[in-house]
Formats: sequence, C-alpha cells, structure tokens
Amino acid sequence: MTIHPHDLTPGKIAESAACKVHMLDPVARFSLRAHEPERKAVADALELDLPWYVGDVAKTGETEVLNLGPDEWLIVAPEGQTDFASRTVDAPHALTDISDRELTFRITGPRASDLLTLGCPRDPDSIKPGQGRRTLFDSATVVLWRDGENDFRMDIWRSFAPHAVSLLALGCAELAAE
Amino acid sequence: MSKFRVAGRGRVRHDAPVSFTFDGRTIEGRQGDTVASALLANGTHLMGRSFKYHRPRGPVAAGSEEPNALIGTRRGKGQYEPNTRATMQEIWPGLTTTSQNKYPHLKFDLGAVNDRAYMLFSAGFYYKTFMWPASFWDKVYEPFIRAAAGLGVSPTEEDVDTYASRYLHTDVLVVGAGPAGLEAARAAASTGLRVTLVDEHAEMGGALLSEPHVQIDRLPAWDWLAEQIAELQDMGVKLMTRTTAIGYYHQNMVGLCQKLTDHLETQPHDTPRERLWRVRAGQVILAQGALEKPLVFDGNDRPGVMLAGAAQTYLNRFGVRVGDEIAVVTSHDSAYHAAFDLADCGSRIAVIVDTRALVDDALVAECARRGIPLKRSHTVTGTAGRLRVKSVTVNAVEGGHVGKGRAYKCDALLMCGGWTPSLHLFSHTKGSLKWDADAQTFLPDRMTEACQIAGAGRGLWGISAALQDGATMGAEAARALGRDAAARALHAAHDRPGTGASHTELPTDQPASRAKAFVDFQNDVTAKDLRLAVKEGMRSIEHVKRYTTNGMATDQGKMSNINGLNIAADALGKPAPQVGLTTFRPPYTPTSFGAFAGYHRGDHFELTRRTPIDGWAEDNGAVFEPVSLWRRARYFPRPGEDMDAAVSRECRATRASLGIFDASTLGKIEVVGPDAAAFMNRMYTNPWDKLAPGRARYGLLLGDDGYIRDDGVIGRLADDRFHVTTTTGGAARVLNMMEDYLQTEWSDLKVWLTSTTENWAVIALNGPNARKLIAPFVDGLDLGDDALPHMSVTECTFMGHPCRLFRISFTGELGFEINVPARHGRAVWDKLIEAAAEYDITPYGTETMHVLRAEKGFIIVGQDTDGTVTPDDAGLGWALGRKKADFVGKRALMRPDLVLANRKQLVGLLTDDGETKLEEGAQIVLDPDQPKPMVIVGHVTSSYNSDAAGRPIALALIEGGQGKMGETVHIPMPDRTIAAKITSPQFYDPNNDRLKL
Amino acid sequence: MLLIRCPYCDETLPELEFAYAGEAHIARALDPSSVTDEDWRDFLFIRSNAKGPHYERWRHVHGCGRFFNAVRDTVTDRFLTTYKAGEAKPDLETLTGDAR
Amino acid sequence: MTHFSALSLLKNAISGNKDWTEQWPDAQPKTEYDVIIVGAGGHGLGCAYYLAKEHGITNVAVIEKGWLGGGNTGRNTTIIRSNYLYDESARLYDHALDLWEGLSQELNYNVMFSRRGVMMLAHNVHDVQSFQRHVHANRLNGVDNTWLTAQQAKEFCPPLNISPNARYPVMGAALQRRAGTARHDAVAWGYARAAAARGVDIIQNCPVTAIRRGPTGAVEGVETGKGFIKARKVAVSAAGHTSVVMDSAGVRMPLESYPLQALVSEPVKPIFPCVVMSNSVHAYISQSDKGELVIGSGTDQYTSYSQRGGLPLIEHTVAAICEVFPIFNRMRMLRKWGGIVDVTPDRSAILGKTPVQGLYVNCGWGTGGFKATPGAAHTLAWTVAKDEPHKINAPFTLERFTTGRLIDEAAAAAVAH
Repeated sequence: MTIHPHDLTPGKIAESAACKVHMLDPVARFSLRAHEPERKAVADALELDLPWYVGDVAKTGETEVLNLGPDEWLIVAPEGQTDFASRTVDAPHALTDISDRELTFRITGPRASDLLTLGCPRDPDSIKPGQGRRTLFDSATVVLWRDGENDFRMDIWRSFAPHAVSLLALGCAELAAE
Repeated sequence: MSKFRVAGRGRVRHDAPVSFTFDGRTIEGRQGDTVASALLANGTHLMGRSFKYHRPRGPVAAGSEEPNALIGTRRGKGQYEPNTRATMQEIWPGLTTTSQNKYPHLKFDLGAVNDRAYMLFSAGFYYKTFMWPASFWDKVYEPFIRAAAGLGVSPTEEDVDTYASRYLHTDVLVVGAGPAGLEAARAAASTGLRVTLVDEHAEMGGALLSEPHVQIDRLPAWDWLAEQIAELQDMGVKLMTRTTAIGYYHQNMVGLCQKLTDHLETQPHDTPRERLWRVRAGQVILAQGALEKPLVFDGNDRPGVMLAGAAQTYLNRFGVRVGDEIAVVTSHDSAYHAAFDLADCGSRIAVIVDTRALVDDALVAECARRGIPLKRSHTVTGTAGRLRVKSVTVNAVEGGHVGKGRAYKCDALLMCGGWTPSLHLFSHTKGSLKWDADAQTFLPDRMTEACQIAGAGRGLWGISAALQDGATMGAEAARALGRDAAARALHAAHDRPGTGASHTELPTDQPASRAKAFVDFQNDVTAKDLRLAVKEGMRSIEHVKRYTTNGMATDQGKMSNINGLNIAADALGKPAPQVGLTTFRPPYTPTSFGAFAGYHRGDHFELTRRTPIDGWAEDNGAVFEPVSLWRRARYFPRPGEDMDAAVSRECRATRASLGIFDASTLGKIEVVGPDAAAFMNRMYTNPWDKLAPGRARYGLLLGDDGYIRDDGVIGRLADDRFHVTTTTGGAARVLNMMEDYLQTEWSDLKVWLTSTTENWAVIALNGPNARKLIAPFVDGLDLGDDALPHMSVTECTFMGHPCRLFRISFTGELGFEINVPARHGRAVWDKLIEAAAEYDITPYGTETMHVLRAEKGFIIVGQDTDGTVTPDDAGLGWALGRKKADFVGKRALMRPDLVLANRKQLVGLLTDDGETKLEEGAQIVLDPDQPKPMVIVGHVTSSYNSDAAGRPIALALIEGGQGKMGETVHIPMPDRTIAAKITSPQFYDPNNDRLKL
Repeated sequence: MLLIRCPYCDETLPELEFAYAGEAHIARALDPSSVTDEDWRDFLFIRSNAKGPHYERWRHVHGCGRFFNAVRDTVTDRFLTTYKAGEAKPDLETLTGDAR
Repeated sequence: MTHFSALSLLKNAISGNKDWTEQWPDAQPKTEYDVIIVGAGGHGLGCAYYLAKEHGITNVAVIEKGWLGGGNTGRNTTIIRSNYLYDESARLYDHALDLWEGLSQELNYNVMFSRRGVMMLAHNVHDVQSFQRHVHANRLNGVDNTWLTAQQAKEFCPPLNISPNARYPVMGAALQRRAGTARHDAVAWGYARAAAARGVDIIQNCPVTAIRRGPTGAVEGVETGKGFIKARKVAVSAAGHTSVVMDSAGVRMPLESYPLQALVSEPVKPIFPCVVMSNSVHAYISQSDKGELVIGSGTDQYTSYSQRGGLPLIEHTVAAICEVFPIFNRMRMLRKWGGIVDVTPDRSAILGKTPVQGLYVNCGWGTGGFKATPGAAHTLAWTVAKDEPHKINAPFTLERFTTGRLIDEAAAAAVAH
C-alpha cells in the first residue's frame, strides 16, 4: 500500500481490533530554544511552564510544552491560540514557527504500544503516560507523545509521513490477524 | 498405513492423514510429520545427493542440523525455495517438494561419475590444476565447475509473500524450550519479570518430545510438558515456536526469525510468512542442548545411516521406525536407548557395535533381555548398498589390531559418537570456550554478555540435570536483574543420561587412503581430505576448514566441526584445544533474505519524499528523478515530446514570459539568536555583518579542508534571524555540520538552528512576467525595485497566507520565490497556474532549471564541483570574506596544493562547430594525438543545448582554465575528437539586464 | 546494535537513535591561520584509531540532538562511559580499573 | 615443492594422494632479516614474493599474528576491477589487473581469477553523470569500461530488476568486462607457497608488538611474541591494524578502522553471471563457484576492532539486494562475517615510504584492498628494494594529507544538488 502525501487528510487512516491510526487536525507548533540559565526568564516572559527533564510535558491551559533536549522545547497549541509567540522576551532565546513541518497521528487501541514496535527501536514502555520523546520510527525522526497507556501521538515530518503511516496501517492489520 | 508407522506412537495425529508430493510422487503422512518423517514412514531414506560426489543421501538427523536431506519446497507461483531441510519442513496438504542436485533422477544421477573419480577430487584439487591454457579458466573450466556445484536451483520468480519485523524488549530471553529452557523461563517469570521463550521447532519440549518415558514430578513427561507450558502462559511468558535465534549481537541483542505460515495449508490474511524479531534482553539464557556427533567410518553416509538420537526422535516423536533390521554403532550409551525403543516397537536389532570395552552392566543386561547381539571392542569398517544401506561390516579390535570383518545385514545403521554442546550463539558473542578433556568437547568459559548457559549446553547430560540447571540459571538471571529468586528442584524418573568415548576415524583394516569416511556430509569432506590438508601444511584449523571446506556446508559445521577438529589435531599431533575451533558465524540456521528485508520491499523499501506540490506534477505528466530521498519533477513533456524538446520549450517559455518551479525540496534552516550573524560569519565564507534585514545573499559553505560543501541563498529576516537555504541533498548534512560546530566548537554563541525545510512549500516564479503575476496576491506590498530589489526578502501575506517572499533568481530572469506554509502550497500553486493563463505560464522541472542556471554560469554543487573544488577553482573567489579572521575552510585554502596555479578551474566551453553537444563527464586533453594513457587536463561537468545561446554550451573544470580563455582544447570521443574553445561560463545576459524590472 | 547512554537524556538507548561523530577531544585551533600545515593536517586527518579504549563523539540525532563524548573499547565495542560535551576527559585508569 | 599440474594431480590420485608435500614450511624466526613484512595477507605475502623474485632479496620474513590469509584477504567479497576515476587510481588498479590475469600461472596455483565482468549500477542522474565521467576517463587511460543502458545491463545480468518504478531505478550501468573475482584464500596460499619456495620465512602466530627504531631514527627491527628480530627494512601490511603497528614506530596515521560485513547465501546452481555493485544502495553481489551468492555491505558507522558488526546494516544490505534482484527474496543467508578495514580521509591507499628511514607502509585500502593485491605488492616490493617510490605508487604518499593533494575517489562520487 502506498500512501501519497496528498492522500493524507485528518481522520481515520487505519483501524483494526488491535489498534487505530487517525490523522489529527493541524495545530500551532513552535520550537523554543534557550540555555538553562535563561530558562526561567524565558518561561516567565512567555507565560509558559518549561519542564526541566528531557521527556517531560507541562500544560498551560491548552498549550503543551515538551522538553526535547537540554535547551529545546516543543510548544503545541490550538491554532489561533499563540499569544505567547508575540510576547516580548528579553533573554536570549529562539522561537521558530514549525506548525506546517509535521503532521500528527494518533495511535490508540489495546495494542498501540506493540504497533510502535514495528518501527521504534526504543522500548515504547520507557515513555511513561504523560511524557513524550523525540525518537525514531523506521527511518524517520518523530516526536512521540504518550497521552495514555494505549494512546500515543506521533508528530512526523510531512514528507516522511506517508511511509511511516503506511507501515502503521499494515501493522494494524497484522496485529489484528495474530 | 505403512509398515514403518507405529500405531499410537509419537505426537503426530494418526487419525489425520496429510498428502503431499515428493518428486511428483504422492506421499501420505500424518498431521505433525515433517517431510523427512513422512518419507521415512513410507520407507524412503533417499532424499538427496551430495555436493561434490553426488552420492545418494538420506537424513542423518531429525532437526535443523540436517546436512543431507535438503529439498526444494513449493506452494505456488513465486513461492519456491531451495535447500529446505526435510527434517524441519512440516507437511500440509498440497505441499510440493523435490529432491536436488541430481540429473536426470534422484536414483540415477550422471553427476555421480565424480564419485568414481574421487581420488582426483582430493582436498584443494582445484587450486592445483585448470591453469592451462590461461584463457581456459573462465571460459571452460569454471563454467563446468559452477554447473556441477550448487545445491538446489535459485527461485526465478518474484516472491509473493510478505515479511515483517519488530523490536522486542524483554527482561529475560530464553533460547531453547527443552527441559532446561522451560524451567529457566519458569524460574525467571515467577519473579514477575518479562520473559520470552523461543524454540525453533513446531512445538516446545526439546528432548522431552523424544523421551516420553521420563516422569517429572511423577507426571509422564508429556503431561508435565503440557502443564508447564500452560503455567508459563498464565505467567505471561511470551512463547514463540518455529522461532530460531539466528544471531547474538552486541549488548544482548538477539535476532529471531519466526516462521508463521510455512506449515499451514492456507496462509491467513494479513499474516507475513516470516517475522524478524530484534530482541533486546536484560539477560539471555541459552538452553540449546547438545548435538549428537556422527562416527567417521568408510561408508558412513549411505541412506539409512543416521544418528541414533535422530532414530529415537523419529520413533518417539513421529511414530516412525527408521528400518526393520537395524544395526547400531556407538561409542556412547545413548544409542542403546534408541535401539531398545526400536526393538520394543518391532524392529529387529541386528547388532549393537560398541567401540568401548566396558559398557554399563544395566545396558548389557537390557541387550540380553531383548536378545540383541552386542559387540564390545568392535569397530565398523564399511557398509554396502547403493541407494540404501544393506549391510555393515563389523570387526573386532584387539590390542589396536583390527580383526576380520563380518557383514551384518541391515536396512538402517544408527551411529552415535557422543554429544557436543550447541554453543553457536554463545560463540557469536566472542565468549571464550575451554576444552573439557573428560567430555572431549568445548564448554563455555568466559562470558562477554549478560548471558547464562543452562543444561546440556554446558555439558550437563540428562533430563534431571537439565531441569535443575535450567531452574538455577533462570533464578540466576532474575537475581542479576535485581529480583529475589530461588530455583525449585524437580525429580525426573527414568532419566537416561550416559557416558561415552570420543574418536577420530574408527579403527579400520582398510587402507586409509581409499576410505570414504565422511566428516562433512554435505560438502563431501572425508577424513583423508583433512589429513591431506594437514600434510600440505595447513596447520591452523581455519586453513584446514577453508582448504577442505569442512564445516562450510549449510549445516554450518554442526555435524562436522568437532570430528574435523579431532582428526586435524590428530594429524598435527597436537591436543585439540591447541588447534582451536573455527568461529561460528550467524545465522544459526540459514535464514530467508525476505526475513532480513522485512517490510523494506517494494513501496516500503525506502521512503520517497514528495513535496506538497508533487501531486500536481504527477497529475500533469511530470517525469520524475530521484534526488537524495526526494523525487523531483524533471520535466513536463507534452504529447510527442522527448526530454530535449520539453526542456527546450520550458526554457524558451520561461525566458519569454513566465515559468513556475517547485523548489520546496531546497533545505531550509532558520538561524536565530543574538549571535546569529556571528555564527554565519564563522560558518559561511561570506561576510554577513553588513547584510541588512530584508536583504539576501548567495552563501558558500566549505569544509575545513577548504573544499566546497554546499551553497544557497540566505535571507536576513531580522538582526537575529536568518533564513538559510541549502541544496536539496545537502540539507541534513549541512544542519548536522552546523550543529557540530555550534555545539562543540562555539558553544559560547547564543544562536539556535531549526530545520524548516518541510514547514514551507516553495514556488519559484521566473520570467519577465513574474512580478505582474504575483502583484495582485501580495496584499498591497510594494514589489518595486526600491522596496524589494533583487536579492531581498520580505515577510508578507500571500493569497491570505503568511509568506516569506524572496526576490532572487537562479535563472537570470526576474525571479521570486514564494514560501508559504506547506499545507497551503498546493492551493497557492493551483491558483497561480489559474491566474497566469494569460502569461502562458509554463511549469518546468529540474532539467530546465539546470539549463537556465548553466546559461548564467551558476554552479550546481555536486555536479560542477566534486568535493575537490575550492571557491577559487569554481570562480567564486568573490564570495570569500577575505578580511574575516576565520571561517570554516579558510585555513585549508592556504595549503600548498590548494594555491597552485594549475588547479582545475571552472570555465565555459563552446564546441568549435557550434552544433555538437558535449557529453557530461567527457574528458579534455590538449593534444588529441597523444597515445594512451593520455594526459587529461579536465572534464565536462555540465552540458546542454541552450535555447538562449542558440547553440550547445558546456561548463568544464580545466587545469589553469581561467588563464586559458579563448584557447582550444580537445575532447576525444570513441568515434572522433571534438574541438572546443574555453570561454567565460556566462553564456547569457552577462550584464544581468534581465533581472531589472 | 550497541546500547548507548545519552548523558543529556540520562537514558540508555539503541544505537539507531545515534550517529557516530568521530574521535573526541580534537580541538579546532582558536586562530587557525596561525597554525602550520602539519598542525592543520593533524586536526583534519590524523586519528588515534585506538585499539582499546577510544575517546569518541556521538550525536543523539534522533533524540535530544546533542553531541556528547564517550569512551568505548573498540575491541569489545562496550562503552566505558559517556559524558557531556565540554566536560573533562575522564581518566582511563579510573575507568578501566574496575573492568580489568 | 611439488609442481602442480593435471599430471601431478593424476599421479597422486593413483598413488592415493600420499606424495603431496607441504605448501610452505612452518618457519621459526631467525635473528635477522634483510626485510621484515608485518602481516601475512595477500599484500604482505605478495610483497615478499616479488622481493624474492624480482629483486633477489630472499632473506625476508613475513610475520603474522594469526594464520596467514586470516585478515581481510580471507574476509572480503573478492571483487577485482580497475575502472577508477582518477588517473593515479586507474593506473594502480590496472597494473594489478594485468598481474591478476597471469597470476595462476605465475604462482603455479590456481587463484581462479574469473573475468566475468563487474557492473556498477547508476540509479539517479548524478550516478549517470559520475559513471559516464569514469567511462570517458578510463577510455583515455586505456582502462576497459563500457556504458550500458538499463536494457543492456539486464541482458548482461538477467536477474536484474530494471522496472522504472523501482525505488532505485536502474538508469544504466558501467561495465568492466575484464574485471571479475578470484578465490581469496588461494591468493594468500599461492603467494605463500611461491614466496616460501624462494626462501622467504613465513612466521605465523607471532604478533608484532612494536617496531624498534635506533638512535638515528631509522628502523632496527621488530619486537614480536617470539622476541626481537633485527631488520633494517620493515614493511607494514597489516590491514585493519595499521594504526596500532605504526604508532609503535611513532608514526601517527590518517586512518580509522571500521567493521565491514559480508555474507553468503546457501549455494544454488548458477544463476548470477557477473559481479554487480550498487553504490547508491550499498550492496555488492556475485556468485561463487560453489554456488553461494556473495554479498558485501557498507561499513558500520563506528570504528571498531571487534569484527562483529550490527544487524541493522545486514538488514539494509539484504533488503537492497532483494530490491535490485527481487527473485532472491526466498534465498537464505548462510553465513555472515565481519572484517576490519583501514579507511583514509580520501578513501585512497597509502603505499610506499614513510617519514621513518627503513619503514614502509601499505594500508588504507578501505573496502577495496583485495583487487589491488598484486599491484600493491609488486610496486611496494620495488619501493622497499630500491628505497624509492615506484612511478605507480608515487602519488599514494602520506604527504598528500599535508599538501592537500588528495586522490579523492569518494568525493568524486559526491552527491548533492
């Protein structure tokens, strides 16, 4: 099965008794960078909580902030709710709009975690519910959010998505046939 | 029912007949049979031919170590595979199997003529001949040798099955589900750990499947087995049958190959044929048991000669007697039990020949009770029978002297030379082995991984010992993972562990040089081959192996390695441990390519990146080309157009009016932070301090070796923000290089890098009408020369979308690059096409882009440069910020070879006849009449038919070319030599008039 | 496939998330123009290629993105330690003291 | 030494193969040699052979830490070709190819050099440009190399998939018909036997632990597991371990040692007539005379002396082979192994003199050292005998890394745009 990028529209991608894959609606997505000494100042200025540990997620209203690395946070917010982006920050930092870089897929179902083992070399169970990580799925870098025990979100660069998603769809059927 | 099938015996379903074919003959077996057991049940031992001598062969083993009984198996079109082990392939209705390596028939094979001339084909014979005349090797001898070699035939159709792969993380992986593995898994799982237990066979149980008489915890072995498996399931142990641990890799990563459908009549939907598991385990327990050793004597390879343990398995697991009249030759107690079980099921035991003088009294008594003739201190010196063993010659051995032989009639001969721990996987870890003189075998010594070895794998024989050791090692593994664990003790009754002696070749009264005493059955390596290799100076066991090919057959030496070592050691007069063992290599058993490829086939082989506008190109007939992982539209042919015609039209239309190009694949990096300009100054050759926000500049990136790595237009959006573009293929490499310098050399800089390649769809509009087309969509933005001059960038709204609008040109025409958020790219493109109907808008692809830029003399990194080109070579010296103290590559440009005057430099090239288009890659010489090898002074890097120039144009790298303007050079082609003049690389509008509004 | 501890994420993860980045502790001269051709050659090309403990760089490229340093025994491929970029070169004897 | 011939084979067959003699003696080190060669692979043994044969220098020892031919000589995929891009490379490899063609007769040992043709596949426009550049350059250098269309490539190698819809479509190929394969072990054994017959000592199981230099800085000999052995000339030919050996002489090398993996399938009847290389997908394949498909992959990403290598690379290599040759999907992998290769920054060898008087080096062949064996050995013997560069190995100096005069075959295949 080949999925083209233009075939990808929000909604159901694949579904079986084992798991479901849905594409989600677009969101506002920003990469925020700042060094540790400035973290607090930047957080205060943006009025966002910037978690300290890699993999931790903080929520401020509907805005989620995931720590991806020692000086890097991924900010996800509903479209149009990006007031933080226009606030003045005096401390050195970088804020870059990457809303259109990735597509997001939700992976749910009793075997959601197993489905990820088709392409994730790291143990999906090493990501606790409520956390997220940047990792690898097949040949693509992805950001994997674990929203619940059997509930994952995968952000993946637009042009890598068809390949990864068709593998996920294949896996949905394969897992259900076991 | 065939007379060899024993009613009620074994684990096959006697009430479920299954028919399949072997060489066109329909064979009836039972559900649960392998091809080998079913054929044996029908009295057929002859299943294949050997590699070199084409000798008739039957199964010698009952498991994956089988070297002889290799068959072709076929399900349907695209579902044939050669060299399948008949001993492992389960039967199902309709399975088609064929014998191999025979012509014309299995029973009459012309290739067997080799067997007659076997003295010629001694070890290494091919190194010593076939050398005259010299030209005959690849024309005559080699094709002949190749045709004779090989086993089965390769598949010739594309595989229709699918394959899969997964990662699995487990606390404990247990390999082998015999008594030791089962107990190890239980002990580890009882502490709450995640445990995975795998076995290569169709069902778990290992040796227990062949020894039903054993009682464990007062339960018959098979009842205990069923309970144990149920218990493991309840404990959440992941149980995997038909799953072979193929390789043991770094830090407890073990590869497994699980066969999912080869045993099924109907392949279920959505189920792959095989799945590769990449298991990462906290602890690995290897419980792979031991392999029985054949004995080495003349004629030990005839169909009907097999390992005693295999015969026991055929009887007890499959309910098949391997013969009516059976002889046994052994140096180990275990063969007696096979004989006793067969005798009790109606076979006559013609004789048991034991090489030992002393045999356990209980075994002697059991022989006597059954009336089995027992010959102690005897040897076997030969067998007879062409397609099946008919008799065996037995001789007494007294004081080292071999007495007169006596022939015993038999239709099967069982042999047992003792047991060897199966340590292949352990060997993959580079763990070391130590020689156990008592057992005459290697045992595991130093571990390099978090690994335990349980049961027969470390020389503990018998079911009781295996159960106990399994429990101990399971608990050991659990403790290593921080669990409190204790081993339980189980009692096994009727266990039959034994002892034995080890041999090289069995004593014989025949001349050694004439004996066909096989060590490696499949590769036809005999004991005398091994001795010859040693005689010829092969002293390392690796040399012996390679010279004779002993141990290199598809059983990977499972049958032959220890016997080969003992014989080589004997020939060298050294103890075995000093001779050493050859290294076992993964995979443990041969494994389908399909399993390794997994999902990565066809459309899934490797991802293809497509831009948001790719769909439009596809719908409009674009011809694509792969560029790194992307596919890009190369040109858009109209009906009847070839590439040249399409490109010529696209070029003409763009220069005349308007062309549109999808530039989305260009790499984009956002460089942000207070030190952004400082970073750019260090990274790129150009100076950046004076570039005002809103302006753009061509940037050149070198490596610290001074050679050009990448280039691209860079726009300054704000004091602290640059929009950097890179080549399509260079995007990831450039970002990685920047991160490397930033993080490790210049970590003081407050600047950060973000890839925005995929955030933006990029539409390039080029041509005199470009401005007119976009003017209505820019929401009142001033597009005039003052507000938005050539080489500038602005953030604006385009068709209502946020946009970064560049005024730049890679074509020499008035040009704009519209960056809009990727999701809107297609809509913006569509609307532009629609709005531009009046301008005869022409979509063009990479080929036209290449022509248009070449007409202007702009380089393509990777085409006009090749990793050995400096900025000065490429005529880009102007892009060097020579006043800067440093930039990446600056120091290297001062190296002696990089400042030579005669370096290859980029120039234009025009053929003298004005019509000939040079071939890209064609080589340039000054003197066309010189002999080969010629002195080559350069090569053509780019060459096109230029519509704008009205003639072919080319770019070339030529030694000292920039100082040779106007000079003539020559391009020798196979059929003629072309003369051309060196020119400036700018062929069109050298004053850039067309960039103006 | 190796297992590598990322000192920034403090997690031990499969090699596939990482990219090898060559020998560590080869500093680029602060003022490259002042060094000799031989010095520049050494910086660009000369490598210890140690057989045994080897100081080397990795990047957690499919993770936090950081470059970091490691000491790995090139005979066994086992990591002795990993540490953040900029941290001092760990003493080999201390590292191998326990292991040998 | 028994002369090998069909007749000797027949005579011995009749006499029960009792009269064969050892192909090389198990030498014990003398106290001093004129030349010591470190490493008994094809390169080292070949150098000893040519020293003895062409330069009359027979007081030579080849010292090997393991068993001869046990390094990369016995671990490679045996591809032999000479269609390199740069003049320097093409001349070196073509010199080797000339020697390969007569090697069996020269050594009286069938090394099974098989001119079955080596075909390099072009999978994108850049490959086409690059390979055509090779073809043109080779033609002017007198090196055999032909451009084939996809259809012609398929005719030459029928299992090839030339579907334009393939992920890596075949857009053409460069074919060197004169190229092929040889039997790797036989190369080491043949040189060993021929060198030993001329008086060279082959000393196995004897690690060289250091190269000793005297007060003037010149080489004095080598420290070994069997004691110090004197020699005023030492040639290091220890692929994979060059850095370690050279370091003991105080010479630091621009080398890194990487694991390289290769594998074979189960043997099948002849199906694959030539050698095919696909640089874009990193896979190399031929079929041995025994019937095994011999498949090479790229190097692992990290330096290592472990000879292990990881599974992901093998998965990728096998997937690539099945993509280009889909009929092999149901074939089975029989055996996989690892070697260690020395890689230089420009992927070209270092061959000749070093800054140390009396010390010579032959290293840095990366994944392609086997094909160079006779050429490298032959020209290095010249250099060792005369203490001056041979015109063919002269460009392959250590100095080029200082001056910048690299022979960059890797960069020449650079991919960008």
